[in-house]
Amino acid sequence: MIGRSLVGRFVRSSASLAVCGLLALQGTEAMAWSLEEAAAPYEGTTIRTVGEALPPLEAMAKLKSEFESRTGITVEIEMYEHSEAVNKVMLDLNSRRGRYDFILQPHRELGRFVANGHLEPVERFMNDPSLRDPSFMPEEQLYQGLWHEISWYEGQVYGFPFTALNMYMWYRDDLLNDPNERAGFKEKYGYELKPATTWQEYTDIAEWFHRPDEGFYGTALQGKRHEALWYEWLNFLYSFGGDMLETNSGSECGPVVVNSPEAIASLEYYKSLLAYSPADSLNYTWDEVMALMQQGKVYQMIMWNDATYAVAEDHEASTVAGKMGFDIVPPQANGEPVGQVEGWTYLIPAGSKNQEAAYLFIQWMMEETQQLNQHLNGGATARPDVYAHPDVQAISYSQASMDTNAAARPKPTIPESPQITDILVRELSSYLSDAKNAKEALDDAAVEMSELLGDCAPLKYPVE
Amino acid sequence: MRTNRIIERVLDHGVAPLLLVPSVILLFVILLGPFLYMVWTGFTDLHYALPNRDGAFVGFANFRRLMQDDPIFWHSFWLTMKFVFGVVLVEFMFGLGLALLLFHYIKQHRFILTLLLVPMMLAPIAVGLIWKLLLSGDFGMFTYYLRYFGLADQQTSILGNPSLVMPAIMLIDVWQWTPFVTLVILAGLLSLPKEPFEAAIMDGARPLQIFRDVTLPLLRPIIALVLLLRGIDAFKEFDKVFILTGGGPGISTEMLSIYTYRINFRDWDLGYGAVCAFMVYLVVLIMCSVFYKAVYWNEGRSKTVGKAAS
Amino acid sequence: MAMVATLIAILILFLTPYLWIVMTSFKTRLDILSDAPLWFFTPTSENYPTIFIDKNYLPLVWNSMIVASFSTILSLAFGTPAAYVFARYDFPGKEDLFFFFLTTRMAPPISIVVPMFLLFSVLGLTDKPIAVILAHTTFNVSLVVWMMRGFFADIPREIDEAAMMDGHTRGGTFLRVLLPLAAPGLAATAVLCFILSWNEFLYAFILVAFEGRTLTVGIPGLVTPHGTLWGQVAAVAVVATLPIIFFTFLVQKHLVRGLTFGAVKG
Amino acid sequence: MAVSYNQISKVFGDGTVALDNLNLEFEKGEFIVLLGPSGSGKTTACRILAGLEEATGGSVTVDDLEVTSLPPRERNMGMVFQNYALYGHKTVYENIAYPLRIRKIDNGNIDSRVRAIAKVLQIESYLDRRPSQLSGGQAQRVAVARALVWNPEICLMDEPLSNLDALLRLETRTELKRLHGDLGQTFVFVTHDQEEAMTLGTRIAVLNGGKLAQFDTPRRVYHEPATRFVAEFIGRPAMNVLDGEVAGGVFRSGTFELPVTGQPNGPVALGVRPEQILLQEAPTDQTVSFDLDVLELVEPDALMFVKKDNTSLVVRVMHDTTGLDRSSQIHLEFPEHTRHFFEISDGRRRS
Repeated sequence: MIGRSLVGRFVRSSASLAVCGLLALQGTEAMAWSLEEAAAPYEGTTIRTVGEALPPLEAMAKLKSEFESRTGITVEIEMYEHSEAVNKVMLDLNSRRGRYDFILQPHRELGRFVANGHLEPVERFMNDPSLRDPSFMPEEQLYQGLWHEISWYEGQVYGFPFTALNMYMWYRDDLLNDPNERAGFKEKYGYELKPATTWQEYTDIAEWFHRPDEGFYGTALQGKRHEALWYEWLNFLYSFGGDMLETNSGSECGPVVVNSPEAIASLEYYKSLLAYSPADSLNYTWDEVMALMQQGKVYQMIMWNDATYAVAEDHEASTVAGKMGFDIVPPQANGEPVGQVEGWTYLIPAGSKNQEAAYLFIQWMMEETQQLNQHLNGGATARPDVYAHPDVQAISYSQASMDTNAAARPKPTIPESPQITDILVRELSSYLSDAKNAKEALDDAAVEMSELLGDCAPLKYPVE
Repeated sequence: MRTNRIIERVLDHGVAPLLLVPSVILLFVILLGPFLYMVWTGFTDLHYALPNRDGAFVGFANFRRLMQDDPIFWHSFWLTMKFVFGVVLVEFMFGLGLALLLFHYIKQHRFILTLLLVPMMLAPIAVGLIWKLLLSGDFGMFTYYLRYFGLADQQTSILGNPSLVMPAIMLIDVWQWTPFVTLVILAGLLSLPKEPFEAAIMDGARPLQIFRDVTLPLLRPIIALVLLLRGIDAFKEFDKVFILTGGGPGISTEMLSIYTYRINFRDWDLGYGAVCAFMVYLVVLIMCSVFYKAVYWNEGRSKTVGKAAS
Repeated sequence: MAMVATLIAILILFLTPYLWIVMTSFKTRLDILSDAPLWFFTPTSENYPTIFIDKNYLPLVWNSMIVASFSTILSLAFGTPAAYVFARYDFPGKEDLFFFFLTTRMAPPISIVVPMFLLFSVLGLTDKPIAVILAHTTFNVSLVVWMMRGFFADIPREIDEAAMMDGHTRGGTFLRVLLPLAAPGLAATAVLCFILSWNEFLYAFILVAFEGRTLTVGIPGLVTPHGTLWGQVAAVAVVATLPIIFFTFLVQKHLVRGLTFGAVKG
Repeated sequence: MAVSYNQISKVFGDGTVALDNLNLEFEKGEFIVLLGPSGSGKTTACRILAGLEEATGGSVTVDDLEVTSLPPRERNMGMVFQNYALYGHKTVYENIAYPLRIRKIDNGNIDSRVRAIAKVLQIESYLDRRPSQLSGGQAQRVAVARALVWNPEICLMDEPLSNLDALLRLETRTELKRLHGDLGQTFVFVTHDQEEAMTLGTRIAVLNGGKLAQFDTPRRVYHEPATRFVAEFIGRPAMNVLDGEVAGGVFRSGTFELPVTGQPNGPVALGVRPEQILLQEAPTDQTVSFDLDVLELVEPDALMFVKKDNTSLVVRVMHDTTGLDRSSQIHLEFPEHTRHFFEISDGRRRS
């Protein structure tokens, strides 16, 4: 379980690194590589992309003018709300009209695209010395686990991470350090108030701070029937030692384990937190819990890195800016940390007529300067060197985010994975609204998942 | 010029039904074409997400799955039926009452009507968001006053409670569409002839009897029409529910449109989605046909098309 | 008096949510998210420029205008001749065809929209406003036919004949004489078509390109993982209703008469 | 011949026969009245001439040109409708000007012609009004003005006076007559009112059941009705027609007996107009005695409804009727030249 995350990948990456290194050394023309020269054949073309309307994409929209002026390639960016962006791409790819030259998509969609031949592997461009910037070395410059999780499928590389999103624990640092709270907490629970390192502590802290009569809550769950619920629960599932499928990589199919005793325990524990969460929790997604945190109404929650800035740093929008603390979610029982990550990735559709120009732009965007700019504007880079930058280190949540990235756990990216998500969201929501108990809900989900996936995914925990 | 003359000749000689041709062609190409494609898709395994599902013919497999192996569809089906009958009934009763009330004041205060129509002018998607804000448990104005007047306790979450959420969605629909029903019924009331009412008064009928024996029967065709239009649109209700609950909690608001949306736009199982959609279409069509024939409002209208007598 | 009071009460009930939205559009984020509803607050006008200038939503208003206007015009252009035929001529299967027009409203848009997208792809029309204009036209044509039939039926036949005696062709009679006479009905029908097209989401979203996004398509973009931008949502909702309210005020005189669908006179 | 219906038939879609083999010819400049009860086909005949209705058989020619299938606008005819059919959204001026505008006459010309016709019809002061602001009579004049303004060869009028009140109807009738005299156009006028027909028409075509019963001058239609139907339809009160039998120079109907000359023995119907019956002070050998049943005074005339057993007659006299009351004995004379004889079988006039 532990070993599968990073080590295996490192070996594969090293191999391709060697190939690329050879290429880089091949001749003088590679040494003399310049963006202007590489882009010369594509001058005057227009490349179009589509993604979710969020700060990183807005940052890209501001950055692109430099690329445009250097290359003569025009970049058009379409920004949509999350599910709109996914739907637009699905329709475009399936009608094979090639409107988009590169796309920005959540990595859970990857399997669908690859399996239906909608994507162009980027290896071809990476191996083309006229396109490949010798200084661009993803094998060294990116978090390898993240890169493989987000942009690889069945050993093929299809792109690079656009944002490396992850979830970690948010808490009110000001209250944590309040002497009265600390004294009271210690008196009641017999240990010092600190960021939770176990789920028992997490519950104790939530209980301690839960004061609904004052409009203040111990935590806030994202309980609406929405992807947010699934993402949030995954943190608990992984930490309790469970998983959805028993596989070694996201592109594999394997036995269904979503109804394991660990999974059931994690779900029951998750629901127990409803007692310390506002009454409206079953109506929340990331949107509402963030608003609550901004208003200073919640002590702690598990939340996304790309939302952190607006709560922790943005004094305009947040009443708790500068008062927040962050840490990785409580680890598994064996002490091994675990991280729930989700990425949006750059991909190049097979139907695009301007793949080379698109690659050049993506490659340019992956440069440290651009990555830093994007990251500081609300992005979530996959480059450790950007994280190491002093400006980034100064941000209060950088350490938690880096820790989580390092503990990234792969999740299914097979073609059926969005459907699996949909099934689980429905069943989790049914459990939260008392329509089923935890075992029933997860058993039902497991059966449906197994039927959906077929022979490769038998039930590991049979349903009687 | 030449073709103009030909068209004129055609029109002059009573083949004017040809004027129907453009609209029929439009409907056939833009709507019927895709509709037939959708029906065809229902017999295939077309799936945009899974590999090797390129639309091979599978016969009635999708239909079988729908009929025998999809409890959620049937849950959605009955939920939608309840929703349609519920909202149409309530909107009709409210709308009729409001129309009767407005009837006496409309002449002087036409602007009242325009104001009343505001909910109907809002985009359904905006309505969904607006009510999400109003019903929010933390900063929702509506919830606040419910609690303030003791109608709900601190723990009540309207959209998070499986037994409250559906009535809430129905109320929102009633809020949005009662004005439309009012408007149409009011229009009907204003165009009624005066004589039958005067005759009924002379016959000694009391107001309630007049309403029952004269107003309602005379309004029958327009009531039928408004029920028909609202019924059809209520069946397609999507935007509001999608924004408000996304079908949850659990599957307590998973209406047919939401379910079909998931099949089509989340799972991209177009073959099965087509069958679901076709089923919905069939049910609406049958219900409307039966209703249409039962009320038979075309009987009255064909009179206007009678021949000019000599 | 009690009646007037009831009426006013109902009106207030119906309008409060809208009023709240108007107020919300002038509130800061913190005011919007306050614990108790704030009826008195220091208004801010920042939501409007933020959404329409900074976020560049102004072109979306224009796109909506284009789509709604053209689809309304087209619906009327296709629908009124058909309505005229239904009002004036008899032919076998007439009432069935009439019902067919209504059935076009019954097809679930969620499943029609994908084949329609493919159709427009084949025709090379996707991403052009014409695609969504045509789509809106198809579902509004039925409404036009159903409403306008009653209107034409209300006009005495002698008017047609007088016009023809005056020297018009049948087409001329329809265009120059009947349409102007049916203007109130036309106005009411147009308002309804406009509202439906203006507010439509699904077709507009699937069929139109990013550059041609309508205002409704822009609304979900304000529900971000960083929080719903309530002030901006409210500003968009307010701006989106203004043209319709204006339009409705213009034709309010005709609206009531216009909506009888000619059904009562029969 | 200027205008001619040749064997025109019209059967509607529902099987109703509106016209059955109609033949009718008349000259330009005439004032032709199509007269008949409802359902007689008179309106259909007019509309077929207008081109608003297409005949199912036969042809229509104008000036030897076949127009049967020409659309209305190519026939050079104007029309006044029973309900006037004015365009509610245009002013009176524009209503009248409309046919000229369609014919693309220049504005100055339009103005002078509209004002000219408005002067003739005395509606100059209403030109700026809307049709809804006009009285019935005014609207009617506007409709006539619209039909005539562009000087069509033939002006068709479909019961144009029937929506006017009685007094106005008389006035307008006179005016139409004058108008026809002044303009000299061909008028074709549809009515069910025999009095209008008699006063207006240069010739009257009486239709019955889709067939032409008689086509002649008012005078001859009145004095020599071609059929019993025409006889009964023309004249008010209607002609008295008694079904009876001639035997030996005596006409008998019930107990009513009247010596007749020149009629063969056999069944026959005898018709006498109420106004042509003479009232005598005392019985003579020329008179028949009746009982007075009802007396109606229509000053200066009097209508007497008289009975003799089962035989009832109406008599119209200008006598002073004072002193008469119910059950008075009345002595009536039926002068020879006022008697009409019709076949019982088909109603045709016996010459």
